[in-house]
Amino acid sequence: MIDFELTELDQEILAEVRRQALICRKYARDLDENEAEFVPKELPEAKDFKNPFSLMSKHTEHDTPLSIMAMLVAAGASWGDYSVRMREDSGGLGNAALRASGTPEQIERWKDKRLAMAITEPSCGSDSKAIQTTAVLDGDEWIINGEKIFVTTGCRADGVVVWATLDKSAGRAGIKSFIIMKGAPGFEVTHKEKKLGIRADDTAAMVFKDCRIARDHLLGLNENIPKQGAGGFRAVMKTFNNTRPFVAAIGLGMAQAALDFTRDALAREGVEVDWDGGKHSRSAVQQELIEIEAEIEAGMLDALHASWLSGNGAPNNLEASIAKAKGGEVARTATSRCLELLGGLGITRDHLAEKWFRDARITDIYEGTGQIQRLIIAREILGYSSSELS
Amino acid sequence: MIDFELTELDQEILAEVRRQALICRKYARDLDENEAEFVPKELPEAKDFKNPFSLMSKHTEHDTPLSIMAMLVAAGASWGDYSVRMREDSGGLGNAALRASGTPEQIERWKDKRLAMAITEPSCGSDSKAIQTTAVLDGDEWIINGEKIFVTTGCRADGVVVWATLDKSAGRAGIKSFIIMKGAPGFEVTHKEKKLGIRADDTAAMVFKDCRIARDHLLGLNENIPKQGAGGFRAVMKTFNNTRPFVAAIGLGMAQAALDFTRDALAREGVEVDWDGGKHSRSAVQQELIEIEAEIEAGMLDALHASWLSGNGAPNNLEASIAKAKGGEVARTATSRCLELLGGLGITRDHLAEKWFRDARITDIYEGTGQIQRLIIAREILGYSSSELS
Amino acid sequence: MISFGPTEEQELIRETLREFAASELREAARPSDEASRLPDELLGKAWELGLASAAIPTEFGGDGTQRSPITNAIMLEELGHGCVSLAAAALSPSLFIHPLVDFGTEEQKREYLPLFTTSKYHAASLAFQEPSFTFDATNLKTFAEVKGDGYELSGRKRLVPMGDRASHFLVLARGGTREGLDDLEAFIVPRDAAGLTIAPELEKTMGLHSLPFVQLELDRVAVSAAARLGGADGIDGRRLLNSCRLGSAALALGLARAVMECAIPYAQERVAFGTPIARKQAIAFMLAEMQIEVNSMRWLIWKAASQLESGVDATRATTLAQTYVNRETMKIADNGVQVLGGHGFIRDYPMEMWYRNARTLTVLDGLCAL
Amino acid sequence: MISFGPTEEQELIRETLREFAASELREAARPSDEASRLPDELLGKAWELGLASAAIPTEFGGDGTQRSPITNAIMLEELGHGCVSLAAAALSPSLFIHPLVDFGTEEQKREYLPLFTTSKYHAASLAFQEPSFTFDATNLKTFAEVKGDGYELSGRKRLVPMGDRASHFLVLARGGTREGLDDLEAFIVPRDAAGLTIAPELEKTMGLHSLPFVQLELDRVAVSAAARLGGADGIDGRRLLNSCRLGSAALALGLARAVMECAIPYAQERVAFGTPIARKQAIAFMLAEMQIEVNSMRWLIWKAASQLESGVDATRATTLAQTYVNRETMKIADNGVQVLGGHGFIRDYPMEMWYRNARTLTVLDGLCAL
Repeated sequence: MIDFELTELDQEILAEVRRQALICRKYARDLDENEAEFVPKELPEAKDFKNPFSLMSKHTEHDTPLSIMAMLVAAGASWGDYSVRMREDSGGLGNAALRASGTPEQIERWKDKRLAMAITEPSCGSDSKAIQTTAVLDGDEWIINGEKIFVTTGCRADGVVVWATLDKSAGRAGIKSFIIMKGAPGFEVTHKEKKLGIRADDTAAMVFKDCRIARDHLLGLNENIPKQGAGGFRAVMKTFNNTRPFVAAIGLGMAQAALDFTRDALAREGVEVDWDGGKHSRSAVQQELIEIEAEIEAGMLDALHASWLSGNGAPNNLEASIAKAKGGEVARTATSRCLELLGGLGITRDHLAEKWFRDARITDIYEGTGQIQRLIIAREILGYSSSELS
Repeated sequence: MIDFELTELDQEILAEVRRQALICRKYARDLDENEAEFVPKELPEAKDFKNPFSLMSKHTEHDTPLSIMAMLVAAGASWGDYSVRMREDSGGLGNAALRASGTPEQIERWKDKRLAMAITEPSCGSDSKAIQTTAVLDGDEWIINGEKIFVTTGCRADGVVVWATLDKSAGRAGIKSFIIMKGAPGFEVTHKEKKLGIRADDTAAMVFKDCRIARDHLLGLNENIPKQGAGGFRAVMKTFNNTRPFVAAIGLGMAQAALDFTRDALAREGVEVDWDGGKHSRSAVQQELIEIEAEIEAGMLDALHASWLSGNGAPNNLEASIAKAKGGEVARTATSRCLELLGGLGITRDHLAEKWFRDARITDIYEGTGQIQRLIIAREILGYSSSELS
Repeated sequence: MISFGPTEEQELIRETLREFAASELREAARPSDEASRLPDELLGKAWELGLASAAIPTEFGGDGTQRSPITNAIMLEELGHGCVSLAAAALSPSLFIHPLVDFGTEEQKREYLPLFTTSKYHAASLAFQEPSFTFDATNLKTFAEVKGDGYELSGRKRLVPMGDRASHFLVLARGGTREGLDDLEAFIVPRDAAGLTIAPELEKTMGLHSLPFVQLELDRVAVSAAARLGGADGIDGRRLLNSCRLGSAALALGLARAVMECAIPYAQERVAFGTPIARKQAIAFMLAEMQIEVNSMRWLIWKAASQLESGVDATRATTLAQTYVNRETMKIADNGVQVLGGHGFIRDYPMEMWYRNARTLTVLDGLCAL
Repeated sequence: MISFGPTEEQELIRETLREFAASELREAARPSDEASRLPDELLGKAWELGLASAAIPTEFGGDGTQRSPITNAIMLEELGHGCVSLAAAALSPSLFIHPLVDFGTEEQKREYLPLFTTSKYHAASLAFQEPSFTFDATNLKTFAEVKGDGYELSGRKRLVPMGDRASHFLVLARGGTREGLDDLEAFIVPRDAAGLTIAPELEKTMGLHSLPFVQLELDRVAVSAAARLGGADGIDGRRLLNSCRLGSAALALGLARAVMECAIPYAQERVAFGTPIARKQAIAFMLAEMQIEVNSMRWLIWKAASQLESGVDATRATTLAQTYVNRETMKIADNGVQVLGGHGFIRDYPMEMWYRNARTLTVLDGLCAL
């Protein structure tokens, strides 16, 4: 049955998320200024923090399913501060890759490690075919050589899932994922990026120079390079289907934070939306508040829809990209429009609004830019391959 | 010296244009409903119509140059009604092509004829390379075979300038322009299009079936196909440099008409822009009026700038496309936004606003869509050829 | 519990209406548009689908299924996908029926609902729009004045759909006793009421050509107290408006989807510069954008409809949905024309009609009720 | 007579400032941003270009050329192209000088203008912004009350540029005797005035890091009648605001052009999926859009500036220009980041700084005067 109401349990979970988010928010400014790591577990208040998902033990079939709740929890956490979310869960994208592509033994072995994901290289963005990092089998070891950039949480992670090619001539089919733990010989984190936003969140550049890892560190253990098709690449890409709506939800949480702040700030000075009125009874500012809210709502519903599909085991490649494309665009425009509404005071660091604007901007860039998402969407609706529409 | 003020003579010319425009406007609804030809010279009031350009005889170097005045006159005429302009001057695009590419004898011979321009074919849009219409020399005659669509004023014109290829394998270099007058054997106007807007303006489909014309009907008389480059094609394209800002100005005249109507209608009900106020003292509708006006102003200035360059003999390929891209977009969005402001009453045929919305939509389509213009702009600023950016 | 899953019954209704829209509405759309004529036989066929009687409880002769705004939203999307103009004509009785079901007194339901349970299309309508460019529901200029035991209605209405044949009008007016939407009242006025002048919209409309509109002039039209919808309780004006606004929005969604589903194959078939234009990013991204917004619009409408269905105040959700749908529908229709280029401008293709219909539909509230 | 042709002198000034912006401002921009520090030596170099004294008549020790808003617009575009933050710092004395030239009494000009004709940068500023999210020039909360022969100023100001070293502030306040902008008055207040508290903006701003802002608290600051700009005639508040708004707009235009000119070569060099991203329509069209809007913005600014120059009321043209420039600058900066992708987000490239500067600049009026 089509339904958009939250049950009591749903609301209880989200209330806990919000409670923690508000506490974390107190530290957000300071951590941003110092570009410092943010470990909520070490906050004085953290001893009272419950894992919101632990409340899911009370979950029944009448409550909103986990796949959707995960989006609402993500948005609720980033509503407080972007970094809260990143520090709370046990890992990053690398853990998702491990779960998606690892053998049962591999999953068991590394499940408690925080794993970053290293894909991008200095000369390639979303173009995985262009990957230059190589893996060569030498006896029972892989020798990895290459350079990776924009590795989210790469500094503090325990290890990294690295995309490398066994055979450049094989294109995507030659690309495999390797788990490389910190301390492996020849693996060095060279640089922590200074960024526009999400500054309390590390982004690493790393180098692998004749880095040696054991043969069983190949995720999935499949060393074959299929003659045709993209090989295991499709499976690897599935990782992103699940993370795309998630990333969108995180961005939308920040957009919602900016809107809530703006609405409250203006309301305190007497400017509020009259929901009864038509366009002729609205001020320019009220109209803008309505439009921003509609955008955020649309983006959030797209993210929920994509996660509802995946929760039902239905394919959602199209819908995941819709969520990411819409969410990315809303995250950047909504926060920007809020700053415009706030005027001069909004761009001071007295308030977090300017931080949310900076933080949210990454949403439309990482894990596939808005342009990449639109390509995916267009290919899906046109039935085109990536060579037919590139 | 940078200046945007109109001199007294400039104003006098534009006042005459507006006087005529207002008269023609009275007939606009009826002609649209009947999809009828519109010949202002036959209006009862036409005996008092002066050719606005005849006032240019008083023109001094202190007055706005003709290249720019032509834009303002075009916008002023279409402010009254789109069709007024088309009927007033002695011809259409074909005349511009004749002037740009004809020999002095050819120009003299056909200068008093109304000439349409036939480029598009059922299976090609702006892609001139794909032209299927052929011209074959047979003794002292050309034999033309092919089909043309979207020929503006093709029904009422005295003749047509037709693009045809001497050699399909030569690409653009093989394309030549021919003048074909009505009555030529094998030349038939097959169809008058029914359209969304500019209904009082004919758009023809035509067929040439073994159509024979004299050898001297090749514009420019150059029968060679250059081995390299696009041959005379560049020169032909220059025709469009001059018409692109002109077409933009026509569209912007309609947009201005819609805005003026909307502003007056709302002002009569007490809604007016307070130019002193900032965003917090504006209503949503006032804000929208300001934004629409800014868009139209920007588009018009782009058109004036492109024509100022051409008046100074400066290259303006980039600026002509900027004018057309911007003007086309403004024409479609500004008229649409005005209808939204007017609400339910705006979409009735009581008023011309809905007609301007329909008429203006062609601006971003004909003579190169907005997409084609952006390709031209991007190639210019990137220094790319059409094969490097297609 | 958040879910995007229609019930099996809703899936079935969607399929049925999708077929009806494709075979009947889409076929009749262009001829009706060109002739500015509404084909009566089509109204009859639509009526047989039971669109009207579905909302009417069995005790008043209807089919008695629960009135469901979500189901209606699904239906309207499909009918709008066929033709918004014909769909609005077929569904305009809902403008009278749904408010009656929602707010009518027992007597009012008994008197009027059975009109719509026969096998023949029966027209009734809502008179909402007024002759003002700054028209706003919070500020109607049609007033109901208490006169003796009844009321006297005065004012002017415009763009009343199906007013050429409606047996009754639900006239929206201000009671003059309260502020804003709280002051909104509705009166049942028969076609032959003294003081009521009905004139066709002489100049017609830019789009929705097959939907006949009329103007009403109410010159001290006297009605009894029983004509006041809801009797002493009156109506919930917000709910009534939300229902109408979401009805138009759902139609618009269908139209937007139709545009997209026409633009996609066109772009795949149309070759320019040696390749289908769909393979150019500029075009492909426009199509992707259409798909993004068609989805987004649908969820916003469903969310507001679900609030309408559960009875909570859906005003905010409706405003969000309507604002968004109006803008995005117009953008999609506009880009649809652009994808088709010259073919988007000529009447051989449906695109220019959808463009006119989109602009017309999105400035009018109240062409059908959810 | 409509013309887009700068004079030879204007061309020359443009060339000079273009070089200065490229060699000095662009170089210093990132280090100043990271350190939130304004390099004094740069202010000195900018001062030597004669930016301040150009507007001051020879009789008061200036260069005496005609004060020309159009020339200023050309200058500010070039300086903004280098760095809007440093440009605003270098030009903030214009916030004091230009109104003085435009509205000052003979005595006021004689007293204050010579401050700016020495060889050393001299700071003075305008106090306009107030601590309210709904701040609007028509509704200032700083008031000037007549007290005896003089005035008493009370209110709070924020984001006063270069306030850390300004010797004088031009304080905008309401006289309380007229409506809206007609009520706007300006007072010359020295830094050491009794009742004036100057505090740095402790929390700083998101962008324009190298531009020091302060807050002012005016607690019944007593000034003489001679401190009222324009004396008995007062000022033309619209002209003053237009001049400030166009100043910011011209800076923003320069910034937008810088973004475009960085994004173009990046897109040509950056290879993805085997081809430079500039060869993809999605990217190429973004770049084309930037060029369209950079041009459009420039003409709107020039047109408003030419009205300011000829002395007619430029309020409408300024509002159009500012509305347009604020929106399009932000869009260009936003798309600039998008073209650079991950590189648009890191501080190794200037793009993220321009993004912050664009958003900061476009919500503030009055960082320099045209």
